[in-house]
Amino acid sequence: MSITYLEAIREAQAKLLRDDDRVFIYGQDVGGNFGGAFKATKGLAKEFPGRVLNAPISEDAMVGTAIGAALQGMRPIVEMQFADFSSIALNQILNNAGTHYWRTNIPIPITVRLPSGGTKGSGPFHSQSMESLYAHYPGLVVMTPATVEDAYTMLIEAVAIDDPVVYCEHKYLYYHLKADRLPTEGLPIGKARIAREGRDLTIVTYSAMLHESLTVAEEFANEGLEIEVVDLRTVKPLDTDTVLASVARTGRLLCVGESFPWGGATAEVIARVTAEGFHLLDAAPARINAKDTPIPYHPNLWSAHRPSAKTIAEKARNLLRE
Amino acid sequence: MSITYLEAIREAQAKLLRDDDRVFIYGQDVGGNFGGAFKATKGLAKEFPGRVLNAPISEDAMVGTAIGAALQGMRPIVEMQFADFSSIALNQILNNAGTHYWRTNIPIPITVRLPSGGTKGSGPFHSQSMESLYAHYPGLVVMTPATVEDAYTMLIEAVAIDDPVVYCEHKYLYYHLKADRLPTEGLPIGKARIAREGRDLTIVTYSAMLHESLTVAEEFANEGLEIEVVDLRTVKPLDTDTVLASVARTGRLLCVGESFPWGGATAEVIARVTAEGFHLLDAAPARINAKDTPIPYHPNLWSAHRPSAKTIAEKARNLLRE
Amino acid sequence: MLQAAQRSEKKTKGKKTAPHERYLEAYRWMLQTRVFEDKLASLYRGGLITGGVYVGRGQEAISAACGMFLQKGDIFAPLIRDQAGRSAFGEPLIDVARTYLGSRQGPMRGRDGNIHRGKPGQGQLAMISHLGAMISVTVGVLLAKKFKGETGFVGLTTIGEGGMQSGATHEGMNIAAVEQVPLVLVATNNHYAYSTPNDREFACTDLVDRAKGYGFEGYTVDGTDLAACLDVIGGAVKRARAGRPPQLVVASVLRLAGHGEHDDASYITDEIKREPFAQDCLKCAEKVIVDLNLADAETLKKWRDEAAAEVENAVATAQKEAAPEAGEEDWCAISMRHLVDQIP
Amino acid sequence: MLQAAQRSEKKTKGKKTAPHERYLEAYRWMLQTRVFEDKLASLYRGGLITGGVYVGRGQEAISAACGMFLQKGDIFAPLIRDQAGRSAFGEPLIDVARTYLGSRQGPMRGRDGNIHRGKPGQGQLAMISHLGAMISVTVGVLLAKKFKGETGFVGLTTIGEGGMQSGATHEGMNIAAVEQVPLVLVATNNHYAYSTPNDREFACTDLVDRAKGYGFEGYTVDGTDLAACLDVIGGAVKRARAGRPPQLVVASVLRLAGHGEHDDASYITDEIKREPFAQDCLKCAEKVIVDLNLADAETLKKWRDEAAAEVENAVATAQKEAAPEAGEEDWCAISMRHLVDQIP
Ligand SMILES: Cc1ncc(C[n+]2csc(CCOP(=O)(O)OP(=O)(O)O)c2C)c(N)n1
Ligand SMILES: Cc1ncc(C[n+]2csc(CCOP(=O)(O)OP(=O)(O)O)c2C)c(N)n1
Ligand SMILES: [Mg+2]
Ligand SMILES: [Mg+2]
Repeated sequence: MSITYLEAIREAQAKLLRDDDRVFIYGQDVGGNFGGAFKATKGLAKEFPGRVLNAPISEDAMVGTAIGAALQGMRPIVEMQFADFSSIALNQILNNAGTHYWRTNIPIPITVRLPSGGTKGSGPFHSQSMESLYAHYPGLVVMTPATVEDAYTMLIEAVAIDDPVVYCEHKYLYYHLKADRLPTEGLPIGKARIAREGRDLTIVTYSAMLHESLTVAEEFANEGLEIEVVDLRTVKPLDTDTVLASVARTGRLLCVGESFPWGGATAEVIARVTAEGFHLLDAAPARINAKDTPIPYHPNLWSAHRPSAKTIAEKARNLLRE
Repeated sequence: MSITYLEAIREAQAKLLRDDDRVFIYGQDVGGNFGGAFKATKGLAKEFPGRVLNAPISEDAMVGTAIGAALQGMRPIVEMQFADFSSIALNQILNNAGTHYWRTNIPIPITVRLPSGGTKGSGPFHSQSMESLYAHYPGLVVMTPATVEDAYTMLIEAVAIDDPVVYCEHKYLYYHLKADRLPTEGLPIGKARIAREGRDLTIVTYSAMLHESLTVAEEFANEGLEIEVVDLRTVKPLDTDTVLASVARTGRLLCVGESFPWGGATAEVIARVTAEGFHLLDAAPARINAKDTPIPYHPNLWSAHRPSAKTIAEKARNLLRE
Repeated sequence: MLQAAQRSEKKTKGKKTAPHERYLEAYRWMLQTRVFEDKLASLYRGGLITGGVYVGRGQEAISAACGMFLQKGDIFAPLIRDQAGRSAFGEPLIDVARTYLGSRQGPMRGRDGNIHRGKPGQGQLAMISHLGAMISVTVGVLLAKKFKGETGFVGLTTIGEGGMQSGATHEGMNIAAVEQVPLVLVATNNHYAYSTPNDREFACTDLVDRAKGYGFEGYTVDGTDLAACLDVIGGAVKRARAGRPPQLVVASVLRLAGHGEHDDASYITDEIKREPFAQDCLKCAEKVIVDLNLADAETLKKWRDEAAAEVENAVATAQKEAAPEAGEEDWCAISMRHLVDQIP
Repeated sequence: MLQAAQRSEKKTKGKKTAPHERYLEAYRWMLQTRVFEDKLASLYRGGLITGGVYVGRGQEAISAACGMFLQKGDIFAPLIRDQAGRSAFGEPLIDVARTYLGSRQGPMRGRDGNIHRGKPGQGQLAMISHLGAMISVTVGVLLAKKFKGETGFVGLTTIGEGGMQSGATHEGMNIAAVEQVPLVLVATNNHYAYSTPNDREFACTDLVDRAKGYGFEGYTVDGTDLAACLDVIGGAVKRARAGRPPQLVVASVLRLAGHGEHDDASYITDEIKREPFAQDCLKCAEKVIVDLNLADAETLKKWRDEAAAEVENAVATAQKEAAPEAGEEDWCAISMRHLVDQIP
């Protein structure tokens, strides 16, 4: 048997609906026989009548509705059709869900699924990685699963968490990533994972960039250079300890993210490592992100806009030379 | 004569309306005899009939309308009543204004004024500093003036810039900051300013935190410790060169910002300085931001939530000890 | 006799008189609110309240009516000018005093202030400032109740004519109708959004004309007339409870105060102050009570004194209470402690 | 005879027949669009187009009519299913082919694709995906023209029944009415938003009922009937141009394709396919032309051949053109070079 990242997301939701009658799914086109723009809810409306509901094109109200339902004890999962459209719901996510516990002592257990990241030909409005907007504000847990196993267990955990979770699933991984089976358990939420051990350089990354980074690590291994790759799994909370421990072993840090370059997860990792582990560093920490322009449509441009094994390798090589 | 930060903003707008008939102001309550929630447009509707227009409570459409008018050759200034409400307009700002030049080769010269930052008793929804959300995305210039002079010249420049500008004006500075006269010229946009020279530590900051930082610098000067204070003025573009040059002089870096701690301007400065000036640093770079919770209403909590001269001094002292 | 509501879209026959007891009860909430808010305003002027004070002067009738028909299990999501409704719904005055005065013991514990308060566990949602945002949240609560098989409940939420123009209001109203939840939306046109008059807010003849476009049932009411408010809002709540489509009630009044107590409202024109909707609903109700002899002068005075005493008591209590202290504060934006991000 | 539009809110007398020349011109835009979009779909199936292909099959009549009445100086802000209107407005086929095929010479230079194109300098705005966002932008352009003292212009923008539910649409419509700009909003109810049928989108009887609540004038039209489309949209454009309030036209059709060409649309029910609004507007127009003998068979064939040739030509040209290359790209999101942030 083989299961994709996308199927894992579907299976997690099936399990959640099966095991917990507080769970329902709300989003555009998730219901009927259709099962969502990416089929992440395929078959679920039929299997769980009345619990997988099509929403109007009203992202603000979709999240508002979920917040209300959560207040009433439900565990809603909101599917954005593309992460990019969550800009319309951002106010409800940041200012309503994100502040509610602080204000009232009552947490809001909603999970907002954001089909994120680039695929070729998707252009400026269907390719965005928005984790850094959500992580910047207080009150949210922001997940960025990079593997089939994490896609599955972390989504289950997301719904179990009493606080609002922004779950960034990567569209490129939907079909490209396969596993043999679904795990029964994952690492605890908030723990980063050493995806590959190494001693010469630490790459800290998450989501689709994990795989580009692992490719680079394999390539370098042929030359006897061992890159340690840390998969953050959640960018908030961010597991500074695991990152620091890795940098302590390697002395070198490269952060890789697919989102825009100003601020965001890679800058945050560097700020933490340099604050707490300055003496551990043998060279200047580096980062690589997408370019500071909207995400281009054409594959030629798109593949140059985001980091790739090639550009990561280049940076890594420079870093190892220092 | 003495002129406040707020008056400078009003005067800049008066000058803009006077000198350039492409300029108009659009925002809630900016018109009539009222002149805006903070009086930043006081008297302008009367002086410039038909050019200072009250908008409905429709932030998305306010910015959309400004974009359209800009396309038609106008130079709109949009006033958000509070920065916090720009969350409703974020989609138009990031995805429409911010991408337009890249997509079509036609820039969108709008200026969105965000009354930003905390004052006591304003609470979670009337105190936010949102520069980091806007700077993260491509396509925008993000200004954060910290002085009366900059408030004035930078707003005039903002409107002259062909690209969309998010102009973050700090509400605490509105009345607290006074200057003798308005300048005729300012530093070029994109240049940071050495607000105070020093040799022992560089504080990089912007907006209201400049003044807390300067207070600390004065205090330390009594002890013979000279802090150099860099006022970024714009967080995007961010003047890495000036910051690096300062760190080259002092060997120590502390970044101070009022917004939330994850990601954002302070992390960005650290990532840049460590990437390009790692060897310049004699100690781990540090940062201080607001706490990672919504901004509290009560003055006791509010003043502990944001950085203050006291907490900045503490951090600075630790850093100087290293 | 008590004047009945005018209904714009549907003409219904029904009782034209609210029961006197209900009228008097509502009046007492109005009175208490007026006394309380006058006190808050005076504390503000005395520098004893930080931030802002936002009162519902002139809107007490409509607001009281909003609270009067809600029962245990119902949901109330009030906004800025809803003190009377909040009280009628069950919010103790001490909660308000504590929130305004920043007492650590208030429902918001000094973390949020003034009108930004609620007890969601008891059905009173805590508004965020962004106007319109609470409508879909109310819909969500009602939807969840439906999921759980509860019946006979309603949710009532309020908005100003200004807030009606926000995208969130539109999306929330539409979803309410799509999901056919028992929602009552009471929109009070007090003719200003802060300083902005109606003609810069919307261009339809009457906001109640929005109802049909969502599949709501729409009614208008003279917000200066308590009996009409009770009649129309009571009717809307009843219909929502009975499973009719979502209800929109548009009330007409004038805001008889500044936007907040910092605002002298000098932009409010003399002309509009002479409009019938500019009457003070509290005085109108008092006149009805006196004219119809529903309560004697002594009783009225007793009520006023009682209200004053309650208000003084609440304020005095809250004023004695400790303010929150930063050092004792639990600086955690999420409830699950092991997931708190430890930012160095 | 050509069937006239049904108007819901206002009954007006007027010419019931569009002039034949106009009808035939519109038909030719429809035809060219159909041929072109069939070609795009087949290129997509052949793997020659990256991303998606979104066609207006079944909506060509309404879309063509949108383009037909606009003049130089007018503004058109089309959405996904508006090829016919774009062409009628003046967009050359080569722009479309270049955008779909990612040619560097296209108006979007490979930076954006498919329907995300425009030439704002020539009055055709470039949509962003977020539905409803272009309405207020169109309002802004019109407002600026008003500021500058221009007269006699209009702006026309389109939306689906799904997009009507977005907050941006609401805010944009309201602002149009407040500012009294000459806007025509054509909302096409093609009975699905992607896979979602009307009953999960809105709950009013007819979306035209929204008009009154904004102070728009509202009309409905049978989108399968080209003459009706020309009549109603022509009328709306005329009224807007003459200074009447903003106009809402709600057209009824069925989307006769997938949401995009990747979508087999198997969720579209057989029942709905039998509805009168499910007819193919192109076939209906052809039948009218044949029945009324507006053009002979030979002419029709000639038109079809001409359309095919134009389409082949545009596609062949674009296919020969160079793709954008990353190395030659100007990676700048802002126009003022000295303000570009140099991120290390
Ligand atoms: C989305 C949003 N924009 C701006 C504001 C700032 N604001 C607070 S109250 C107010 C006026 C509200 O007017 P209305 O809805 O008519 O209510 P009223 O104050 O008249 O009761 C404004 C603009 C806000 N709260 N939310
Ligand atoms: C705000 C927003 N949310 C979601 C989407 C994704 N999306 C693209 S087209 C579409 C369906 C649009 O339906 P409708 O408005 O009826 O237009 P139609 O496709 O039927 O012509 C959706 C949901 C979007 N473009 N914008
Ligand atoms: Mg009002
Ligand atoms: Mg549709």
